[in-house]
Amino acid sequence: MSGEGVLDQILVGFEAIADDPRIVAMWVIAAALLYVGVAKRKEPLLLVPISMGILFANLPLGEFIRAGGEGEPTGILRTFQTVGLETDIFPLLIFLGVGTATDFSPMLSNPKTLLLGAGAQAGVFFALIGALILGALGWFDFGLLEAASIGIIGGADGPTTIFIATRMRELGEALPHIEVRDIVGATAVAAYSYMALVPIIQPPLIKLLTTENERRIRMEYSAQPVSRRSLILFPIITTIVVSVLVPSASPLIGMLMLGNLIKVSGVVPRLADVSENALMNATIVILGLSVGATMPGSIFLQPETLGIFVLGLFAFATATMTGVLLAKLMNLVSKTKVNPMIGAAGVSAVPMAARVVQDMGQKEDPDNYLLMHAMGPNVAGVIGTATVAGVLIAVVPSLIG
Amino acid sequence: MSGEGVLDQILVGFEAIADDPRIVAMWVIAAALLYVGVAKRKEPLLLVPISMGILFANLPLGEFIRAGGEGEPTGILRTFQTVGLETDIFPLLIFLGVGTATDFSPMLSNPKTLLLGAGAQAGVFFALIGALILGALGWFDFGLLEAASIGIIGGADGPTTIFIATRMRELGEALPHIEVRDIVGATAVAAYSYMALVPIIQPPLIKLLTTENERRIRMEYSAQPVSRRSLILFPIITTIVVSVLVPSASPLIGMLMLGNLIKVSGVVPRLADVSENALMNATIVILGLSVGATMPGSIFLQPETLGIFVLGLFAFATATMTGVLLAKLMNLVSKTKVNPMIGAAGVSAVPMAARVVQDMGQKEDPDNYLLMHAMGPNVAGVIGTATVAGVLIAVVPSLIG
Amino acid sequence: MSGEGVLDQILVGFEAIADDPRIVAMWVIAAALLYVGVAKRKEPLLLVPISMGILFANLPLGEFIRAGGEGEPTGILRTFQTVGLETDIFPLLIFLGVGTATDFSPMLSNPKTLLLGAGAQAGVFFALIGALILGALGWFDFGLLEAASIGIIGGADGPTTIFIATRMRELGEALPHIEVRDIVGATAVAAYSYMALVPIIQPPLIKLLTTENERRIRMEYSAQPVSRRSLILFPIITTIVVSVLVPSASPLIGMLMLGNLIKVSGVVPRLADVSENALMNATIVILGLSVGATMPGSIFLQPETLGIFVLGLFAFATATMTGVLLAKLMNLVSKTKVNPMIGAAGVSAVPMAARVVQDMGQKEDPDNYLLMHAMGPNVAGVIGTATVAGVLIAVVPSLIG
Amino acid sequence: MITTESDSKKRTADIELEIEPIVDGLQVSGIGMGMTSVVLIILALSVRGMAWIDAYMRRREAEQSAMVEPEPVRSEESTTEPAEQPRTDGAMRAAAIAVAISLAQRANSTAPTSQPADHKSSTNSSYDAWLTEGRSRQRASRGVAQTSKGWR
Amino acid sequence: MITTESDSKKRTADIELEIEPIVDGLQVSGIGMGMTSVVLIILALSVRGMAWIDAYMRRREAEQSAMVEPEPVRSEESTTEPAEQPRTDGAMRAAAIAVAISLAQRANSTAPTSQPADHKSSTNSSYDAWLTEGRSRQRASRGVAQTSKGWR
Amino acid sequence: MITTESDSKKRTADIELEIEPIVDGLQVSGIGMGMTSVVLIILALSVRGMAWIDAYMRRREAEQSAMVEPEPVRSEESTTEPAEQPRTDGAMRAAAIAVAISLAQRANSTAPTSQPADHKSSTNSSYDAWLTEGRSRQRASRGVAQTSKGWR
Ligand code: NA
Ligand code: NA
Ligand code: NA
Repeated sequence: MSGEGVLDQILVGFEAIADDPRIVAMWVIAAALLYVGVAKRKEPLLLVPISMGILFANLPLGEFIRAGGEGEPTGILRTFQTVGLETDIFPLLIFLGVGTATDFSPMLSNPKTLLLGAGAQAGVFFALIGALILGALGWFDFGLLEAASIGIIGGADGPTTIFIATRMRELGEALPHIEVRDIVGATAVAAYSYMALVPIIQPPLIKLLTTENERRIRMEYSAQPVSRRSLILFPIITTIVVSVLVPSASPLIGMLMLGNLIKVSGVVPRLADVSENALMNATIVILGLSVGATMPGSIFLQPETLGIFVLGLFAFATATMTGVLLAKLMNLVSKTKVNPMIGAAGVSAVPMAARVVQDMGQKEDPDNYLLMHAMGPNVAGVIGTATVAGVLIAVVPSLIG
Repeated sequence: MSGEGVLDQILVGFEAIADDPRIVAMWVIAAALLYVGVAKRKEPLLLVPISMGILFANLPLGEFIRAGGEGEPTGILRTFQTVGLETDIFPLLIFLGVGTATDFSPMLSNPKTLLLGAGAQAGVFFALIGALILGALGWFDFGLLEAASIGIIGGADGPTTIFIATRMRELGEALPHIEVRDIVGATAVAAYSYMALVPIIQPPLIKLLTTENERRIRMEYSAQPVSRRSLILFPIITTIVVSVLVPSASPLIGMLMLGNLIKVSGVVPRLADVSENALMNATIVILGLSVGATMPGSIFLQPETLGIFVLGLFAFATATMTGVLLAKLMNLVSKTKVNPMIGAAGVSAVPMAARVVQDMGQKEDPDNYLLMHAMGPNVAGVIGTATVAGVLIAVVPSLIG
Repeated sequence: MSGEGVLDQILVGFEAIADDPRIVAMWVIAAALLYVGVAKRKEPLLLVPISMGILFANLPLGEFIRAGGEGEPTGILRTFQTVGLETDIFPLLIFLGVGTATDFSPMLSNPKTLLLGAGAQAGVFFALIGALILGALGWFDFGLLEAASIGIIGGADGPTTIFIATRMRELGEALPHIEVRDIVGATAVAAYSYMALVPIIQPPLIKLLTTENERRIRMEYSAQPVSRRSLILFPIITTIVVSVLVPSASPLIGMLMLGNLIKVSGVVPRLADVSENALMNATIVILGLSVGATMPGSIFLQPETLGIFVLGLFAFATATMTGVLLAKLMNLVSKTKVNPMIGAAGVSAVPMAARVVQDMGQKEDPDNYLLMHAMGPNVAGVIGTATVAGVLIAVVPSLIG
Repeated sequence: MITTESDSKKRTADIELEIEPIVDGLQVSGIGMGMTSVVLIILALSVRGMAWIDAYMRRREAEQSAMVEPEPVRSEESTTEPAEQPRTDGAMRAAAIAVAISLAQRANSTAPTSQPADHKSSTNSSYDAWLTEGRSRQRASRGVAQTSKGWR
Repeated sequence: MITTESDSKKRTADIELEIEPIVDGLQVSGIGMGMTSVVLIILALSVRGMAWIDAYMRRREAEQSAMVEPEPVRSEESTTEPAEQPRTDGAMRAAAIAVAISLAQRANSTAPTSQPADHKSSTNSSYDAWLTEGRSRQRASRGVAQTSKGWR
Repeated sequence: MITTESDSKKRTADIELEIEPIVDGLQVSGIGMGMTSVVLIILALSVRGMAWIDAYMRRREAEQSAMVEPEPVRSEESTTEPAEQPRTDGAMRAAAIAVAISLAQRANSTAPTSQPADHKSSTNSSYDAWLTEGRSRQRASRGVAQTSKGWR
């Protein structure tokens, strides 16, 4: 090695920056997301690993995401992506943990709130069609695959968004006549960002669509207690019902319900503990890094990313509104009135959307406790979004095939 | 996509059921096992994940166990089977945790009880030969590979059963001139079911073979204390002795003894904790699901499954009886008499078989505490069954090769 | 199978010993390391799994490390090596946990101690050149790849040693014109052994190079408090600075700093917990076994292993001395004097090297508390060694290519 | 004019090409909203059904306990898990309030949220029992060993 | 009659074909029971051997402590781990009873079984010490920082 | 003599061949020590820079709090994490002593080192909140269910 070669070696990092200065821009984006997570304490569990994953993917030479070969192993984050993201394993393990942590009893004690989980799913499809229109107008390069990934942001469910976006990208890459953009990172970041912003996005829209009297509606707690039998049967029935109607949704729903069964059965506390803690937390670290690492500057810094963020916000907004409107519609046909605000909790974003409703209710009437009523549509929204994801996985391939 | 195509999409789950209604029968079986685990609280740690694995493997379209390809990832449970079951990794990690949780000191303080671990292993071979006879009679399609997997049920040790059944299946699939049945799921379910039934299976057989006076025999606790040195040396010596005599048993015995060494050494509590808790519990969830997922209806609902359950019960029964008989034989040649019932604890099924002995002893004499004496053959049975497994792995290939 | 065949089967373990009696010698070595870990309680966390890994790799027939095929799965420890060691995943996960457990604040409150982390790195290169000289003399078969792996022992950092030794071996195996020895196990064992011996190796050398007056120097604690902002910015800045200057060091430094950020940010205690406990402990067990299993007798019992141990000790000794000398040099040019002993803490071996300094300081002056000053070079040494590792990975291939 | 015709056709084709994915999207949306609604309706009906069964079981139990001596009522499903006992209206409301208050307080506090002792509770299962057994044995023998120091 | 001969041969072959795996099975069984017995006998002998060594060490220690001033006896193997001290007959029996009772009670109870505080105990090792160090430092400095509020 | 020349050349080549890797090694060492020094110097400067910023912020805060009513000072960076508050010289020293003592004592003891309660503290995040929520709900409703036994 000549002296020149040695000097090259020293400057190689600077050369990499000069070759692709977008990586420095990505450091700024990573820092901004980290700031939201650490200083603002919004969604830190995912934003800390995701932002560090972005940083790692944009370091000179990209050691974390290199392809490997010639005595060099594959970059650790690329390996994690291959074994955990592209196989669906990480999102499904998160769903297992989420199922363990989810309490369906408010929903079971008032089945009507289950129906409200459907309304907010319309946001997914408004954004999906919006993406297709922007694509048709030629503003952005969005086809049906990208539109599906963007729409699911409106489901306000991180693992499901990652699940669908990865699946759509894989699908496009497997089809020779289709070109697909890699928007896994952008959609995931959009989903988590807007989840963090739920307390800002939702209230004005809810106010717009409800009268003060509607917001003051009190809801009585059902005298109907939930038996242990029902708590245990619910995850099993849900797994079967969803899987028969929408087989493609079965992995997401199945893992969610398995986690819940492990918890409510009460006979395997060891398994509940590991599913909810060690296994889920380890997965969160590695999943977050892997998702962040899907965003090298060359992929993320595209005009389409802007479109994804605009449409993601549109998805959250329309989901909130259709949720409220479904609740109002229900009040038209039903004797027992629900507070229409709880429809907005159907966007999932558990439990923040439910808390927004609780806070708005108490602002009008300090003695109005809506939280547990809002938890009904809130967790129903998780089931609803997983069902929607199953439909996308089933129908989209047959449309683009 | 035509409207018809869309309708197809909606009905696809129902069509799958119509095509193969056995999957619905498997839901019933899964529900029954879940009932045993949750309502009867028998072996819930394994029965909850196994039964959900059965359900998952029998949902329409089989998303959990599909082969993957064309933009669709491999089903998560099939991936788990490939990386954890077929590689032996999951059963071996369970053995690590079991070793951490096993206390050999009752056995070390009375080495004679170690010998009693041999008697019950005869049940393995009675069932093995029984399976071969049924195969020779043409009643069931059992060859030597299946017979080995069925026999090991009599070892009353879940991970070892899964280990052997997987190994025998792999072996058969690797040999072109051999056809092998996939009975991993059936043998595992049989093993765990009969372990749950030990308090029902064993007492009448023990009573049949012992007199009241024999059951009243009291055993004195040895004045021989067990030093920390012995506790630490035992797992090392056992690893070496078993591995030299039966090299094929070394993975099972080695991991079991590693776990035990980690615990008794007392210097690495962090490692003992993770081996016994987070790592083992996570493995239990995933192993249970993977084993359950070996049972699609088309594989499980065969006449041979009935044969497996009959022979499994025969294995447990003969193991119990040979265990007792060995203890009685020992009493003939030895001055210090043992209570012959503790021979029945040699079937492993730790610690239930030992508790059965304790309960039966106290029924005859409320002041007779046999538990810790019975723990000797009980944990010796684990070593014995692992040795037997090693012999099967070593000898069976040379016989069928 | 004839009766003869059966007898063969029984004697197969003894035959394996007769064929390669070195495996018995390895049992003795494993027992010795286990004794150090368990009875002497030195580095038990790694020495217990490593010594058992050595035992497992040297059992007859080598079931734990067999290549697999023909219905036999790959040995579990070989699988662990393939998926965790050769991919760098295990050492990097350990670094994540180490980062979570490392407290940089003593170093941040006195930036001068950061510089002292450089001095001890000279030990790496003294040993590297020493290995090359011994190779050139024909005493041992050491080329540049082996020399790099041996040198890094002087970094006194287990995971980094494993990382580099694995990388150098992979590199040599990928180049057809290069022959490389497998010294992963020997370097790892040397590193951990000498870390355990730090309290014996360092004091005489420190005494040799310092006067009593120097050893009595008291250091005042800086009035400069460390803000939370600085604690959080430091890992991010370090990741970027190191990665731009030495891109190949980015995986090690990045994971270390990610772990630290997860801890100091304070917003994701769940992730800090799992990184520092369940995930790290599980990795330690499996990494230790995998490293131990790189040492079948045929590989370890080579004259070169002796050379590795001699050079490893040389590396520790020169690192200690250059560390002290750098501190003395710094005292020549700076007004505020540091106690030169803290330079010796730059060899990492956290926190033992720092404790050695503390103890030696108190021997001269019982009221002299040097520990937290010594922690500065101590953790800076970790960063320094990771940087050195990056340089080795970057420069060595271009020199041997 | 042949050229114009062809052009117009092409333009139509172009527009169709652009409209087609939107039509696809509408189709996906229709199926998606439809299936989601069907799923949630069926689930709601199932839940309602389970509630009926629960109510029926309670009524039958109440009748039975009214016939026999007035013992403390033990519903089938709550024998083992007192925490899962039926909640009355007031209880439910009180719980909601408690949660709301705890949520309101959480903004500033970082109270520990886990109940590890709860998680580790043992069951009847063989592995769990095995573990428990080993531990209680160790504890028992340890306790004894320690107290035995005096008279050894 | 050639046919009959051939037939009979065939039948014999058929029967052999059916019997052969059973013979294999008997062979496996023989080796299996034999090897298992050998393994367990050797292990039992090893355990007996270790017990002899233990007894010898205890006797030698007792002699030594009888010769020197009567200090509190500390056997080699129990210096660090008081829980592992030799158990006497009575202790062993008491432990057995304790376990039996705890088992009897377990049917209805779900007592916590883990001793987390125990698991996390630190050792002398570098990593562990590293961890401990960081934590105790943080705790120490935290404690100081909090008390320092007053005089800052 | 041609042969001698060639021989000597060969010998030189041999020696070069043996020396070459050592030259490589020196080159690696030079780059290694150089880059490590550069890295650590830049990091030290960065840390010094951050300290300056910290000092500046503190000064500005002190000025501001001197201008307004004398309220309890709350520096920006320590609002949420009291444990991370600036440590004074004395505090730092006291901490060091505490650690030294704890280290000295550790040789013989095996004190628990983790603060699990600390680890599980919740944050504002949605998942964490989700978890917390579920648990506090369960606890709340459980508590209520249990107390409700009386008047049910
Ligand atoms: Na949703
Ligand atoms: Na057994
Ligand atoms: Na170092």
